[in-house]
Amino acid sequence: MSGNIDETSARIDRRRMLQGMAVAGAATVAGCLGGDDDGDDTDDPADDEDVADIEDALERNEVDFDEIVEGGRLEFAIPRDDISDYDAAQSTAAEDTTVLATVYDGLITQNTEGEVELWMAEEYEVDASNDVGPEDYEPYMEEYEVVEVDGGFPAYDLGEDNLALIVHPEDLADVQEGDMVRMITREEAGDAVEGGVFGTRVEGRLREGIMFHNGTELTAGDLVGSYDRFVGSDNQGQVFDSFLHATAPDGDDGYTFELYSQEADAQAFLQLPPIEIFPEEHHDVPAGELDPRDDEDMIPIGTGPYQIEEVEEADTLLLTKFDDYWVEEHGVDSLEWFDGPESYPDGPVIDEINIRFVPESAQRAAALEDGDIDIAYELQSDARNSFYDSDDFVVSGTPGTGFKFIQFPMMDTEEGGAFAEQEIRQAVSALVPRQTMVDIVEQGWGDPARVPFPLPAADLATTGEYEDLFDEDWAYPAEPDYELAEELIEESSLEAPIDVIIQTNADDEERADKMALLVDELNASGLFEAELETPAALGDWTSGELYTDEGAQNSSERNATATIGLASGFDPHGYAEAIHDPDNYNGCCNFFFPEGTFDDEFVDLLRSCRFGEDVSADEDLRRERYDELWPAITELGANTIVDYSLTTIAGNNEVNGLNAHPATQSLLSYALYAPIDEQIIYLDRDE
Amino acid sequence: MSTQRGRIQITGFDADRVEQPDEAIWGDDEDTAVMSRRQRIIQQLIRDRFALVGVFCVLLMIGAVIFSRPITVAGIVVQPFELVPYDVTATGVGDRYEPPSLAHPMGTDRLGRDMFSRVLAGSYYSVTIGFIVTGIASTVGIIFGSISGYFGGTVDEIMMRILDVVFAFPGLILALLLVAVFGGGYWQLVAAFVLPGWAIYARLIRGEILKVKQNEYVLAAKALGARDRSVVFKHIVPNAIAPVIVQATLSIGTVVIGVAALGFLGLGFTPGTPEWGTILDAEQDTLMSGPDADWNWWATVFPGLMIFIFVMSMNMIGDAINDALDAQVDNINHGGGG
Amino acid sequence: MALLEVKNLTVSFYTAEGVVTAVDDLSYKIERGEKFGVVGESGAGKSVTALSLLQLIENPGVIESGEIRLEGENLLDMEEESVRSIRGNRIAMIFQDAQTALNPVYTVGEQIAEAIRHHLDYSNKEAKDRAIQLLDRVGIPDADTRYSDYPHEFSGGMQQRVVIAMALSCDPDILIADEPTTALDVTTEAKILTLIEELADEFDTAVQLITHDLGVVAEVCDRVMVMYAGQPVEKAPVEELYYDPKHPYTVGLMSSIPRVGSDRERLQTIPGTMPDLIETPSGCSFHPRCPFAEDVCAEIEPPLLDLDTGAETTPQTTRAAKCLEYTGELSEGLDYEVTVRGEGTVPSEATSPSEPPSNTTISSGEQNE
Amino acid sequence: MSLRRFVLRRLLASVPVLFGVSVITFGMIHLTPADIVDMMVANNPDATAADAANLRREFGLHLPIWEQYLNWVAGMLTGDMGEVYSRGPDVGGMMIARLPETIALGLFGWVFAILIAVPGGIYAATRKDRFGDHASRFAALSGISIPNFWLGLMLMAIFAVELNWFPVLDPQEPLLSREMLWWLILPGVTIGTAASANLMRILRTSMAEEMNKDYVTAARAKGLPERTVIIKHVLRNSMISAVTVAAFLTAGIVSGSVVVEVVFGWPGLGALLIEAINLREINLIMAITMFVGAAIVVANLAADIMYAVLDPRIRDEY
Repeated sequence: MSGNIDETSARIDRRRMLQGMAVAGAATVAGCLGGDDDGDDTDDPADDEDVADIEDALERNEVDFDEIVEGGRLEFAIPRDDISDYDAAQSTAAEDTTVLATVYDGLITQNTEGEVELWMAEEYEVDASNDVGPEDYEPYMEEYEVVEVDGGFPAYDLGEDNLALIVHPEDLADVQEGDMVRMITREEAGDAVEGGVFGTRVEGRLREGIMFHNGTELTAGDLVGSYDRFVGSDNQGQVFDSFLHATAPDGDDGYTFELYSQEADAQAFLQLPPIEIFPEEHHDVPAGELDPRDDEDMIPIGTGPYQIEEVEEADTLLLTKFDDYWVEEHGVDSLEWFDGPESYPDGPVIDEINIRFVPESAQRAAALEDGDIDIAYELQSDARNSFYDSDDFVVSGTPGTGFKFIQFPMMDTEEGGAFAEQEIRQAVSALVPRQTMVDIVEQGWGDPARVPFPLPAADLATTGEYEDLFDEDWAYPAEPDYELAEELIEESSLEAPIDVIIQTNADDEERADKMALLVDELNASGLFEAELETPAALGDWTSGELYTDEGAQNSSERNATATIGLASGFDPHGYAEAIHDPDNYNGCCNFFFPEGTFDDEFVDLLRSCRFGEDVSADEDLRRERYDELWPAITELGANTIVDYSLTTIAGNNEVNGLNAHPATQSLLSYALYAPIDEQIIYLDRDE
Repeated sequence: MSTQRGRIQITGFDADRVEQPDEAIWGDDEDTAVMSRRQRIIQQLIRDRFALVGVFCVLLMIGAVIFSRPITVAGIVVQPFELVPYDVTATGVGDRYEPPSLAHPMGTDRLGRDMFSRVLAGSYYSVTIGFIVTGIASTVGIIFGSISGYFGGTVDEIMMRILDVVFAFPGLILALLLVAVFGGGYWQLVAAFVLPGWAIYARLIRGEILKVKQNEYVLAAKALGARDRSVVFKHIVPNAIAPVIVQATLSIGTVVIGVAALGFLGLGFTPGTPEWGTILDAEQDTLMSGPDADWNWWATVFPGLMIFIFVMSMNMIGDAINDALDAQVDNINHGGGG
Repeated sequence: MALLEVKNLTVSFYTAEGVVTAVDDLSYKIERGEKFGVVGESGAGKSVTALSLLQLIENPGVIESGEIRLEGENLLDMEEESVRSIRGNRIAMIFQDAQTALNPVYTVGEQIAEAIRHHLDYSNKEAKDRAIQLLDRVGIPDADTRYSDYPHEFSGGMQQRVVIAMALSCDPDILIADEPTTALDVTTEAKILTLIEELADEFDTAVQLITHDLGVVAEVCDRVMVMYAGQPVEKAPVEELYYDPKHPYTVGLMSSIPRVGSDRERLQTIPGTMPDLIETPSGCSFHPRCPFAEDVCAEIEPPLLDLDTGAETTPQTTRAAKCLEYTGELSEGLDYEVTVRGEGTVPSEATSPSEPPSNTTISSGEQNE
Repeated sequence: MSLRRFVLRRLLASVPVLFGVSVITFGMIHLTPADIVDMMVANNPDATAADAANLRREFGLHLPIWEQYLNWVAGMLTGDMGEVYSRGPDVGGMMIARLPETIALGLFGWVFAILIAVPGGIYAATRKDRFGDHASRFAALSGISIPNFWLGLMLMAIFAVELNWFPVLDPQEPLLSREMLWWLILPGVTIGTAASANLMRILRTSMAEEMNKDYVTAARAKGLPERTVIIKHVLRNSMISAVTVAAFLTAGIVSGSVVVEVVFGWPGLGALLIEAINLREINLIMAITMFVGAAIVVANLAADIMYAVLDPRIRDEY
């Protein structure tokens, strides 16, 4: 079923996608993508003329602001059969956010290259950082009774809107029902902050006169109160993993706010605000109940340019322009950083957006071709090529933040255990036909991984130029390097050919296709005897096997690698810590690396790139740390990244000025109106 | 006149004087009567031209199952032939989406794999699962139905309620749930189709047994006491088996479509498996590939056509067997009812 | 002019096994008000004959040749439309098994009324009234309530009465009764036969009674035709047939009538079964079952001879038989006797012991002269 | 026995059946290695095991399975089908929203099946063993043998994409509008084909059988026009045997709707079931399965009632 697109990227950390570190950094796009340098293997289907030259798609589509036509109804297709959850606090599906991003505005805005500017916040900056650990909070901790232990995890009776933020590590060992546990809950967090114990503090001030769709004004109280909605929601872990406390120093009716994190975190700036800001009337609505399909009065209300007009289960979602949109009220010139032309409008110009639910990519292609929809994304690669080649359509692409990686089971088991040897891991990595995978499976619409982070994350991930790193000897080869692989195998203690199993999830056809190409390549090298296995659909596989303790053992014994995909954000930590840190709980996404797999030096380096007072305060220091980290990561070869996605969006030629944003969640809201890139689309219908 | 009835008597019409009837004159009706079930089926298959084509197609596909790829049992090669021109998983043996040609009679797929080899090898999954499922399901069903029909009473009542539960799931939905629980794969699919599949046989055989039980068998059983269990299995079941044979032949097709449907829903086999439904699932995007694009029809037409041809063949054969075993149906009424 | 005249009717069925000649060169006539019996075992072609009259022979059956004249008009030359206006209207049929002849899903009243509406152009109300009258006439109590009952709510005899009412609904000229009492028990049978007789007289309707039971014929009919393997083998007024049967088959049939007080231990039957009509036996089709058969019987097919004139029969012939005996080709003759209890033996003409044995070697040439 | 009592008794008899269906479905779903919480947190780097445990508690998934089952049954009996975990509280509302789509599709499939099968069956039965009969037998066999998902794909490729006669998207018009009917045609034909072919075969066989019966000859002997004989007498009786398989065909249409809804992107219960299975939405799976089971029980009951309506002999047994 092709509707099963990329389940991993549908369950990503939305915060990362929506916000990003504001750092100026030149990142050039051209030249690093595309499929021009094909291999010289004559049998290689990559030589086929089908592979698209995507250069044009990466260029921005400009519009003449004087020719903008206002009004009209945009037909926009999302690849799902309905909105999963209209309640932004509860929703975890990427497509929901794509739509809701037009309803809710954020504190900051971000362009396609990861640059950040202030949006609803008039002031917003990191103010202080302290190196603190859980023990530092001890004086403020209260004791709570464990009412139940389920699967080794204690549960407490804390009441509504409350949850445990920091638990004393000593009290967690062998915890039993009835035990008393010391902890900081949301109730004690304020005391700790007052006592000066916190990680990072961010200070900010909201722009005045921003109106919600219900006519109330956005104040600091709305910001502070919005956190309550995430308690007990599916997004609880995401919001409260770093967040400690929020205050409104000038009172709830004021505009200033202060946000505190639990430890010094370079990500705090992005991680601390609530994902969406809800008006006061919604603060008491339990997570998940803000859904007009269940109760027609429960309509999501934000400060964004569009409001929800009409909703019908699995059929209709109509958005209409919000009359009192704050940017229009204030004028785009009121944004300090804006230096665009006067003719650039003060808000989006399209009156209505009709969201169409089209789960099958083939149907989206057909509907786009027929003119039933104006804009679609996540098209199948052949269709994308046809639209790209056609004069009647426009396809825009930009380097994305999704990636696929192969993880090696590094346990040194008696049987198998080949991947315990660094050389073997590196040899497989050297043989990954990254370019061919992109050329054949994605038809050119992707980016073979050359370094362990994608272009959109480059700003914070290196002090140098992104593509200069390709020449480093630690970079990944785009084409299989047989010589290197052979050398590595010779250096190892094993004899070629080595039996290996390449595994990936069963419910992603493209991923399986890429791995089929890898298997063929490994076998062709004569160094490996490889087989492809697709044990189960992603969720079943990860929870049933990969994330279990036996999973790592079994995979090591069978020499079985695992390939899954993830979507991260503009922050490099999503490509480093997220897939390496042994502390990452729940195994995502380092299922083969329990405590002790990596030496302390590596782990310290890894963590020092994000956590700590020093990197929180100094971005250049952070970049330098990452410059040290990447060679260590590829050298270690615990994971090897296969490719990075290219986010694309396709529209018909009645849509003018369409450009893609790296994050699919921002595709619609960015296309409609983004002053940071002077981005706007308008409809120019033929009739 | 009626008063005279019975008063007339005729003598001299002595039947014993008539000699034994001459075979040649009496025609071949007797042959038909004693013809075994198997002979009737074979004769019907030959007479029915549809069925003959069906038999031909099924034999071809069984040939493909056996000879398309070498078969090894416990490490020993029992069948060394390899009829497929290309390795079914080898990528890039042709260009991406090459139309049918002499080198690739069914074209190539998105990874440049040879469709002909894949489709040919794909018959293995559908055909063998179809037969295995039907074999197991009918055996289980016959045993269950026999026990239920034989014991009757409370046992029968309980066993029939179990059947009702199975029948309350449409077969595909139960299979869908089972595959979701146990995962895809060959034997999982067999199980997923056996579990809803046996019920129909159980109901059939039970109905037949009840019918037969109403006849002299009941009396015989009662008279003979406990010895009747063997009667059920030795005499009743074989006599009641005709509808089971027909049902089995027809349901092979149903199973094959079901397996392919799960493959199509992405729940049957792992992607890349050359199973027909799985191929269709992977290639269905080729149906709509945007403006001015050619339809790479071979990627979806051939796998679907194979399912269709196989199921159609089995149904035509089943039809013919039905005709052969069911004497009432479609027999010419000699003498037009005189 | 006879009411119904059938001339040289031949009906064949084209089956996968071959051509079955179910009715072979059949001729007879029925006069107005006459009761005509057709007798024979099952498969003799009696019902096919009946269905031919209504042209209801279905694929693969075909009326090959012949004429069926109703008051001089040949039905076989008519348009389907005109034939349909005769069916159920001028020629009606009573079926063998009332239970199957009645459509189980419609009320009996409706099944009678639909023909009335169709042929006589009555309104629903009129048709219903007439149907109730008919039901009443055929002896169904509470006819007006039972009008709306379904066939399964009637007993077998009552069902047959309904069928009779149905047949009489449009006041037909001829009633074809195809084994009307086989499905019934003896007492009911007698009642139904009486009813048919009565009604035939009352409505002045001719009856063609088809049966395998000579007893039934004896009760009802004026004239009889005996059929064997699609051919008429004997025709006679009913009295003559009984007291003086001319064809061995008739003789066989008569000896198989069960009788009270018979000293025979078991019922005499005709040995063997009706031949396969695809490959009818050579010569006389009855010879394999005939106790009197001689070699010549397998070689020469006897003509149906008018016993009064000695010539080939015409539809008008009243007394005829189809046996080589009457062409003088049998050497030993037919040695059976008909006894009427209490009246002594009536010697069969054909088997008169005084007659010298026939010459076994008579040539066919002489025979034909 | 009155019809009402018969219906009541049959409904009561279906209670243990539905109970069995619920036990089997519930038991099976809980055998899956991953539950909804696993699916939700599997790839979220920020979710902790404590988060997962909390979610399980919130959903009541930490209780012993029999307790979960009893809770579920208790909910069902009070009309509460539980919550859709990944969304909001209401399975019932979601089902009710999707139901009309599936019913519309199923009804269209049925109407199509009847429109094709009845004339086709009559045609074949009246031309028994002639060319028309063989052709229609071939057509019916094809209809049974063609996989519905492939048929759907081909119909869509040819008529919606290549020829552009049909839209590929929901026209977003009311369910009873002309646009919707037009849009219903391809999926409706796809879902109705197998039922149509089956029904046609059954009608052909039973009509052929009925036509050999005496009452047909009797009807002809009455001089009724052939059309009346076939339609009034033969067809009416054949419908009785057709009705006995109607429940079976309904089951076929129900399972067909799963595949067809996926092929055509139809927002009905079938597509929802697939999604629910993928996401391990237990309550949703349970509710849809129970609904399907109940639908089949009702279809059987309806068939029995139809049977009685069509056949007076059965009617009297009630």
